[in-house]
Amino acid sequence: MSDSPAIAQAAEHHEHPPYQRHHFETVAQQFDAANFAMWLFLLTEIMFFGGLFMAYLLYRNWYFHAFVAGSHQLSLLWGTLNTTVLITSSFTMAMGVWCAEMRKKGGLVLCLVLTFVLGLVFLGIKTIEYTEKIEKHHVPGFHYSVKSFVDPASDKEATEAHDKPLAPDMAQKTEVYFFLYFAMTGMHALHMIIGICILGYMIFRAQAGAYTTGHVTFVENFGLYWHFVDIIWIFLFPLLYLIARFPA
Amino acid sequence: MSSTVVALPDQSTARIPKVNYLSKENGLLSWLLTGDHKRIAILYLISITFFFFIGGAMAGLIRLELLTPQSDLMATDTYNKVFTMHGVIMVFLFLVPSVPATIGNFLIPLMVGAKDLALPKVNLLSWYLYVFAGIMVLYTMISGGVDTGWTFTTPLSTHYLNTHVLSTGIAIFIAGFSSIFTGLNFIVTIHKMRAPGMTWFRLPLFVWSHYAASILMVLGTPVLAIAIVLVALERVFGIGVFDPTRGGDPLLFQHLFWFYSHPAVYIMILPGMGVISEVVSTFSRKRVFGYTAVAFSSVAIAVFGFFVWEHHMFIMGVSNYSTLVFSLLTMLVAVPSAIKIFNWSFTLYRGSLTFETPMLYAFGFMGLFTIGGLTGVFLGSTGTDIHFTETYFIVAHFHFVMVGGMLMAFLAGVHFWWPKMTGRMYPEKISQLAAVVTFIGFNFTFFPQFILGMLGMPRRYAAYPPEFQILNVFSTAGASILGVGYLLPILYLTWSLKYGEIAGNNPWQATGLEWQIQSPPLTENFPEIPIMDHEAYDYEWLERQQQREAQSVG
Amino acid sequence: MSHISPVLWQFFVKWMTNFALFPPEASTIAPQMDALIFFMVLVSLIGLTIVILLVTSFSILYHKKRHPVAVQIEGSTLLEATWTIIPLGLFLIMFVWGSLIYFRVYTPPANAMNIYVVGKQWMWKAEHPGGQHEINSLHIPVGRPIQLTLISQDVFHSFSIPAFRVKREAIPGRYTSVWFQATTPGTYHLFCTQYCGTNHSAMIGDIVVLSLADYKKWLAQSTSGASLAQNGERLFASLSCNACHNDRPDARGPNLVNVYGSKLALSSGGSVTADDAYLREAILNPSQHITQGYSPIMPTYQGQISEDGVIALVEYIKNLNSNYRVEQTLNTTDLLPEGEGKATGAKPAPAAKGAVNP
Amino acid sequence: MNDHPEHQAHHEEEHHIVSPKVYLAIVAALLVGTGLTVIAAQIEMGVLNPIVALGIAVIKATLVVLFFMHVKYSTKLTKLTVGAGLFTFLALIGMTLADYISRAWGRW
Repeated sequence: MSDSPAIAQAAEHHEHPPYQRHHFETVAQQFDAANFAMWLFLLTEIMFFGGLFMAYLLYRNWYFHAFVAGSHQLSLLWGTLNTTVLITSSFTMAMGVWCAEMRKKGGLVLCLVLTFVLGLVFLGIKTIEYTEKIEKHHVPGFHYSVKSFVDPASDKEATEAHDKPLAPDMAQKTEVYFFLYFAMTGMHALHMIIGICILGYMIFRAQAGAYTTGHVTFVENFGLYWHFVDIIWIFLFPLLYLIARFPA
Repeated sequence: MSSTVVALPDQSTARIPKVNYLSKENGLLSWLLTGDHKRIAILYLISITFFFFIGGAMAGLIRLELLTPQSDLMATDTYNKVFTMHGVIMVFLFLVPSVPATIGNFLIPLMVGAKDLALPKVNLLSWYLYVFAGIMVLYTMISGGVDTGWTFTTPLSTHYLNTHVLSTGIAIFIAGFSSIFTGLNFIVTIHKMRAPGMTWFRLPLFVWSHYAASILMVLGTPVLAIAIVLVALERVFGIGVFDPTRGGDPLLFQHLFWFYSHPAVYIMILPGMGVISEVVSTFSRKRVFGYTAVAFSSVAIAVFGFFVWEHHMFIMGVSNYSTLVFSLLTMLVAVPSAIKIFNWSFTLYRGSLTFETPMLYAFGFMGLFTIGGLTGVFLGSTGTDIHFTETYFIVAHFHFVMVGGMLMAFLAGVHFWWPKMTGRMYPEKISQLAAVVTFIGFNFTFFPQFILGMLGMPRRYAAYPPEFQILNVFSTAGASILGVGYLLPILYLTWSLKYGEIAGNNPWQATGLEWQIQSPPLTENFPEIPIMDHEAYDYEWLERQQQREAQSVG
Repeated sequence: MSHISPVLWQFFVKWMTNFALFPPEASTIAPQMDALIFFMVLVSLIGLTIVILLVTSFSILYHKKRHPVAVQIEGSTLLEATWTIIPLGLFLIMFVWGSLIYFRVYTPPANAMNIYVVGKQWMWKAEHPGGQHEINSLHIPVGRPIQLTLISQDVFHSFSIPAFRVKREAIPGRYTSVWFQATTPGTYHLFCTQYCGTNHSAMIGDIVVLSLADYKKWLAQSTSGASLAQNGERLFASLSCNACHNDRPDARGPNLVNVYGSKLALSSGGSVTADDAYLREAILNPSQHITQGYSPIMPTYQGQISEDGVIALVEYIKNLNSNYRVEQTLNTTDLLPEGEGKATGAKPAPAAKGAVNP
Repeated sequence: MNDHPEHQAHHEEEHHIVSPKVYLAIVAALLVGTGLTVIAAQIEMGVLNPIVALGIAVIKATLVVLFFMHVKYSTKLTKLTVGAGLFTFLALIGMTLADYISRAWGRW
């Protein structure tokens, strides 16, 4: 390499920025590898949710009326609001990545905080929705009640007053709908919670200036994760909330 | 002319290099917190061997119970637990990680000319996940076991058993993520970490087959994970996503489960095929016949492997018409395996063969895998599947593929790369004996099971009609021979750690990049990143290289 | 022989007398299946022999002692094509041949005699149309096509008769079917081949193939007094099915006379043939199978009738070709207190409480 | 030794930075899409309802993938990865449905 070890060492230091891991030849290689790894992980996630989507597709076709009735129990307002919140948080996250690339520390921190807050708002709204379901005994496995479906008149808060009562056997199938609702949104919320925890950590690191020195891999990869969670919701929203929202 | 290819350094002067990945740091912590793919491979090797012998002990118990027609050694529910633990341990804790996580982990960076896997921390994490899964399985075993069978058929697993389904489910879920992370790491490494000049078609076939297996791991395993999560939810909360009385469809579970678990058998066998390619080429002194065909057949298996899962469900009441599609695709996926077998056979053609232990295991693989593969066709063709499925025929079939194929390949690989991993040779004579004993024991154990299957003996039976006894006695007798065959390597390999001959850099005079560096390698693998200027398996290049070295020393 | 231990000798004799290498062929499909199996074995043996021959001959010819320097060969497209196309062709033959057999096994002929089989942990219960019940055995006549309609009451089971080369899973929640025609009288093994819990290996039984005369004798001896359809009729009345399903002009449910096998137009659009599976579904999940012109008022009987009960009802409806008996039983329900069978309006009739077994 | 700046330059060049304007346009499109899908759900269109809903969702997801996740500016490998995910997902759905759809065949 060099004539004297001292020079070689100095050169070594000059050559590699502190964030470059020893087994990578270049920073670009390291970035590419991390980025590609993240994409592969998202591939895994697609297939993970894929199983749930498969179950949804099957049972929606089998028990369409139950799915309609179940869907009408969800609040269109909260759902739309949550979609908006999540899309906006995706935007702030994208802006955060941009700030990191532009090495704007203040902007990055702001964007991350905004994303963090929007994520919490999303979970807050989800909590409100879940609470309502618990109160109405619409949680499968926990004293599930089909009362709102066989006798819609008893359900004062029902969002769609025009629903016809379901036949008792079909009403039981709403449990399948609500199971899928809780499984899918729950799995999604779990991803949100993990994301928010990482965001909290990132906000501290960003304040210390960790991501605004040219090493954007972590922010960029987290962005990919956050957008992926957003995409899942983009599909969950019409599939779960928007089944036949018109008068029958 | 000597009848061996082995070229060892002069034993009186040879020393294991002072600085290597094993000696770099000492202490337990330096192992438990290592990021070095070679050390993680060793950690995996130890833990996998441990679980192999637990699973093997279970197999021994099964064979002992089946010695007599009655369930006299154990009660039926104990027997059910034993075969379930055998299946779970062998599939998820041995076969899936066996070659990839040990030999693959050790070799992929060396073969592509990288200093480490792309994500060393993730690699370590995947080992910890594996260990955690292993502990969960041990916990299950100690606290009373589980008797679902490794397939977790619903609604049996969800509503009708009160054994430890949940802890096993968690174990499989975690082990799945361990496998996902290993596969992910391999794909990234193979794509992004190749040395200069290492084009795709200069990669050893070992790397190709690991690449194909990794694709299956990354894309298939999450579907198993979600299926397990749904089973757990159904079991805990009683919701009915797979329960027909509540509107669920139990076949949906089968679809989701086999969507992973069929590709899983390719996850298990593909890395083994990679080992065989390396071994056959090295001991024939010849480039693998039809390199591109072998490489692409791995990828073809990976791609087609995703489209055949329903052949596990042909008699379960799936639509008759869909079986046509799946059966046809099953036939297609059999072809790449045939291509591989013939290419390996023709690699021998006009070679210069020697028969060291890895080569014997490789021959064992070729024979047994051929039988295993061909009997797979019996099960892939819908008509004969009706008669053979769920009988001992299928047990024999997948043991021929998994044990006869994969385990033989694993042992071939362990022997082949043992000098690279440890710097010392294993004792040749006794290991050849072990290979032969394994082969004989294996055939004795599993060949009678084909006949049992033809006679209709169902799998997972603790008791059976008396006319099946004689074949079962054969099988059990064979299993005891097989057991010896598996115990021998662990004894002499441990012995060789201290007393084995010093191997030198390249005892087999093989061409792979891993053989051009010291054994055991440095922590950073290559002092300088190599530049690949020749094709894979270029023995003429190796010869020139050796001549050049001899001259420069002279 | 005196120096062989008598115990060992005893075992030896026992094994040899019980030794089998090939299962009996006792159904019409068995020889057809075996022909394919022999073809496959032949192909496999040839394939294996080729591989073994190649490996051993190359091992001898090109041993390092004999052939010290390897000749580097890249490969051969011609050879690759050969061992791609020939196996592919053979596998495709097996695919087509196998599929033909598969469809034959799972497509019962129209004239088949139907026997219902219920699998439960851990026994097989066969229900003959004449009302004969059997546990863990099945008596059938020789030379007649027999269709089995299988269902499980709990977990997956699999009804396997190796001597007939047929096997079908009994799954919960849905009828599956398989058929066969026995050719040789005798007793054959019946196994449950799908792992179903603790006593899986005890879920075995005998298939007894009888000559026609013996079968008739057996039928007469084993009758339980009422045929399956008669049991169904009793159930039909006690569940007040006839309150709605009758031929009166104001009937709230469709008339079920001769409904079996007919093509029904559904209120959800589309049409369906009323077969066993449909009838079962319509009893347990009625709202998804409403006949056109009727409102979804029928209560579900999920969890209230056992699988045996459903089978009896299905068999009853199957054999229902006149309204006379319905009217007869209806007259008795008319005597029930007001509201029991005559509820009006959209309110569903209250379901019968508790499971009713025939 | 001085290959680092070179790589850095190469890296910058390859790593396209999307301008905030594009992000704004995308987020606007996404919000409009959300509005549209809510409205569309309230109009009775028969079989078209789920198709429209999924169509809008697919468009929205594509926008996120292409721009927020930078796939439009990424290497072929990334595009291939996304494609592989989609392909396997469709294999799971499609091949499973092959069973469910054809179950009733031959029974009418």
